Amino acid sequence: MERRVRFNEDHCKSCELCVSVCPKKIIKIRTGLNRLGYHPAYVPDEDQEKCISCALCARMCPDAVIEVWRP
Amino acid sequence: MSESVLMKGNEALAEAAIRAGCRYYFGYPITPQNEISEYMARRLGEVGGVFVQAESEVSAINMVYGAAGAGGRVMISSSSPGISLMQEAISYIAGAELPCVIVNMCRGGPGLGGIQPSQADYFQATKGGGHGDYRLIVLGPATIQEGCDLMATAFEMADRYRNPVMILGDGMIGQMMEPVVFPEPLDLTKLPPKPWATSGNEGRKKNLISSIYLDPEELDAHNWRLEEKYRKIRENEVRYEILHGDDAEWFFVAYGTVARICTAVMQKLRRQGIKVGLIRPISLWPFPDEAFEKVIDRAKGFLTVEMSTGQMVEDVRLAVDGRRPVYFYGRTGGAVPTPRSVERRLREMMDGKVPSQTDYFDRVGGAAR
Amino acid sequence: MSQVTVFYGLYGSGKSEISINYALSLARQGRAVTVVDLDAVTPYFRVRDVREKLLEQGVKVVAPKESVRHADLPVLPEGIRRVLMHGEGDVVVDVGGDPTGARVLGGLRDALRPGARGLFVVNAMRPFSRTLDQAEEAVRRVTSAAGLPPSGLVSNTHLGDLTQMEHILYGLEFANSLGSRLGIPVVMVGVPAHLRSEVEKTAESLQGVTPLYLERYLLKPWETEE
Amino acid sequence: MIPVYTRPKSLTDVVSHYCPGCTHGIAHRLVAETIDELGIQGRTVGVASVGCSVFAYNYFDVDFQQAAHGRAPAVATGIKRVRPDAIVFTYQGDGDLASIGMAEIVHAAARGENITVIFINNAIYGMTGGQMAPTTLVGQKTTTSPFGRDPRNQGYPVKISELLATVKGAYYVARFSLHDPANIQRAKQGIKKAFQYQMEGKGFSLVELLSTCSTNWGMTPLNALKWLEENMVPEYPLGEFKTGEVS
Repeated sequence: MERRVRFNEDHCKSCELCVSVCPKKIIKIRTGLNRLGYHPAYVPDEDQEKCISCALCARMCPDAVIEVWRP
Repeated sequence: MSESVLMKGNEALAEAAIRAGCRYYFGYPITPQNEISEYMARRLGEVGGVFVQAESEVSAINMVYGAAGAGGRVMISSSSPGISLMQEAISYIAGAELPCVIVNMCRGGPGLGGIQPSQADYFQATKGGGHGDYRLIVLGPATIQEGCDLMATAFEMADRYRNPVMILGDGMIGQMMEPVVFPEPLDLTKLPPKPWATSGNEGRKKNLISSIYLDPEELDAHNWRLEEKYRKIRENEVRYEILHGDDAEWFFVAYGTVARICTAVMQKLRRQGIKVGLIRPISLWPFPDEAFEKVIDRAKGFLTVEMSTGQMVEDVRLAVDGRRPVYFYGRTGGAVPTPRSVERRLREMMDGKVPSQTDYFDRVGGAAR
Repeated sequence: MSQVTVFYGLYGSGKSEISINYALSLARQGRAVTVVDLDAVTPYFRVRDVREKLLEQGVKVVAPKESVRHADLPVLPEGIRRVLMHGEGDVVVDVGGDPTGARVLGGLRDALRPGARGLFVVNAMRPFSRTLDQAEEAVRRVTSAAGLPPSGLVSNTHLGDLTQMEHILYGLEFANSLGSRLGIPVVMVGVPAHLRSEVEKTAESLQGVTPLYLERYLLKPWETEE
Repeated sequence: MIPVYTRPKSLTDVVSHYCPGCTHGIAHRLVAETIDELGIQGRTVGVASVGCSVFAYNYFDVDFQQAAHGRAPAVATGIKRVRPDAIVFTYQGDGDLASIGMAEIVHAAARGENITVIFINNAIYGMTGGQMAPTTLVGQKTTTSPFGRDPRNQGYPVKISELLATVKGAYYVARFSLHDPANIQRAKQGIKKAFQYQMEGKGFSLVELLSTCSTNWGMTPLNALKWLEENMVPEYPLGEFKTGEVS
C-alpha cells in the first residue's frame, strides 16, 4: 500500500500541532516512544485512504517530519 | 623625478593597504586617524573596492567579520576609544580564525582621554582586550615607510595564519608627514584561494564561520590548536631592530614614535663617546625576547621609554628575567617624552641615581621635565 | 600697504609652514603682522603649536584659546571676524586643508577685507596633486569651498628632509603650467633653508619667482633640542 | 503517487534542538522552501545570531556565519559587500534584533543594504530562560517582569516593522504570524517576496514572524498558538507595511 501522508517518526517531538489542523482527524499519537523519547504522530494505514492530501499537517509541522503525496 | 611621495602616515597606510590588495574597508570617524577613512572613501572606488562608513565601531568591526568570512581582503582602522568598542568582535574574529588588518592610531586615555599621541593601548593590543585565549599579531612601525612596508606583511600574515593583525601606531605616526616609496600593487589574481570562505556552497559541502564550541572538550581542543598556531607565530614572526648591539652597554628599549626620540638621543650621546644602543621591538606580539639574549652579556641596564605609565616594560622585564636592571620612563596623555628628558633619565640610570628595578614614574613637577 | 593673505590648499601641501615663514619674513621687514590659525580640521602640527615662538619674534597669533587647543572640535579663534576685517597691519591666514578645511573660510568670507588675496599652495609630491589635472581640480574645489578665487600660486613642492633642488625646479615648472591653465601667476616658491645657497648661486633658476626660505617650525618630537 | 509536500532539500537532515512545537522550526522550513523554490541554495549565505536560533547554521545546508549578539546585519553587510551575487539573509530573534542590535538593524535598513532579515518575535527571551524582551507585551509576566510588564517601569513593546517601515532605505517590511496553516502560507509568500526583492537588487527587506515560546510561556504548544493569536496579533498587526521604491 502506498501512503499518502508519511511521517519521519524519528524526528517527531509529539507537539501535536499536526493533529490540531487535520481536517479529517486521522492523525494519531503512538503509545510507544521514538528514539528522542517522544510519542510520535502517525496516520494509521487504514486511514491513509481518508487523507485528502491537503498537506496542512506538513505545513504546520515545526520539524519537517511530514511528507504528503496524492494518487 | 623620484618615486617618493610626501605622505601623512594615515594616508600612507591606506594607500599601502590598497597596494597590498585590500579592497574592503569599514570604519567610523575618530581623531586622529580620520585621514585613513577619508583616503579609503576616495580611493577604494577607483580600484573596484568598497568603503562603508558604519553606524559605530561596533558595527564596523562586525562588517569586517562578515567580509573576512566571505573571503575579502579587509581592513579597519580607529583610535583607542574606537578600538575598545571593537574588542568583542575582535575576539570573535580570532576565535573564528579570520584574516583582517586592524590599525590603531593610539591616542591618550583612559576614557575619552585626548587626541594627542599615546602608546597606552599596548596591553590591550598584545595581551587581549577581548575575552578568551587569543592573540593578535601586533606590529609597531616607527616610520611611515616602515608602516607601508609592514602593511603588505600584515595582510600576508593575516591570510597565512588566519588571524587578525594589528598595526599599532600612535597619533604622531598617523599625523606626521614623511616621504615614502610605495611597493608595486599586488597582483590580486595571485593571492591564494580561500576555500573556507562563505561564498555559496555550489559544488561543495557548506562552510561555517563560527567560534561557538559548547562541548568543553571541543573548545579545549580548539584553544590548544589556536595556541599551537600562536607558538608557530612566536617562532617565526619575531621582528626587531638592534642599534649598536655590538658595543653598547646601556640600551634604550622603545617602539614607534618613541624609538625615534631615543634614536636621536642615542646618536647625540654616542658622539660624546657614551656606549648607548637601542632595542626596537617591531613585532610587539610576538615580543622579541631573543633581542635581549643577543645583548644581555654586555648590557649594564635597559631603559624602557614609552608614552604610557609602563606597559611594554613588563615584557622587557620578562625577557631580561632579573638578570639586569630594567628602568622605565614614561609620559602619558599626549605628552611626548622630550629628547632632553630622555637623555637626563638615561644619565641618572648610568649614575645609579634611579632606584633599580622599580617603576620610576615622572611625578608631578618631576625633575625629568 | 597692509594686506590680508590667505594660504589654502590640500592637506599636507605645507600651508602652515608657509604661513609661519611668510609672517616672519614680513615681521623682519618691520611690518606689523598677525597670523591667523584657521585650521579647524588638523589635530596636530598647527600654527597654534608654535604660538610662543611667533610672539617672541613680534608676530601676533590669533588661534583658538589655550583651553581648547587640544580639543577634538572645530573651534574658531575668538575675535576672528574683527581681525579679518579690521586687523592692524598684515594678516596671514592659515586655512585647513582640502575643501573641508577651506569651508571654514567660506563661512567668514564676508569678513575678509577688500583686496584680500588667496594664494593656493601646491606640492606636486603629494597624492591628489601629482598631475596637472588633479591639481587643477584641487584648486577649483578648495577655492570654491573657501569662497575666495585664487589670485596666485605658491609652489611648495618638496619631500620633507629629502628635498633637493631638482624637486624645487620640477615643482616650479609644474606650478607654472598649472598657473597658465588657471590664468594666475606663481607668486612665491617655498625653498627649504638648506637649499638657500644653492638657489642664490643660480638666481635665474627660479625664473624671477620670489623665493620664501623656509625654516621648519612644526617639528617632530625627535627633531627638537628640548 | 504525486508529491504534494516534501521536505526541503536545503534543510539538513538533523533533528533540531528546538522545543516541541516551537515555531522556529516552521520559520526555518519556510526559509528552506524559499531557497529551494528560487534555486539559490548554492549561492545563499546565512547569518546566525545569538538567541535560541544560535544553531540555525546546523539546520540549513548553505554557507553560514555565526554573528555576535545583535550584529548580524553588520556581518551580513560585510558578506554582501564582498559577495554581491550571494543571497544573504540574517535570522534573528527579538532580543538580538530589537534590543542589543537595534542600531545595526536600523542602519542596515537605512543603507538599503541588499539583504533579507528574518525576524522572530515571540515576546520573550527564550535562550536565557524567559526574561523580558523589548517586544514583551504590557502585562505579560516574564522572569524579569514577574508582576507583568508595567509601562511605568519597563516601558512599552517595540514595534520593529512599523518602525522600519519609516526608514527610506527599507524596500519590503512585513509582519506575519505562524499560528495556523493559512497564516503560515502567507508568511511563506512574504519570505519568498523578500528573497526575490533581494535577487532583483531592490534593497533591504525584513519579514517579522510572530512566534511562540511555549516553554517559557509555560503553555502547551497548542495553547501557545492560541495565546499568540489572541494576544500578540492584536498588539502586532499583521500585514505588509511597506513595499516600495528606494530612491
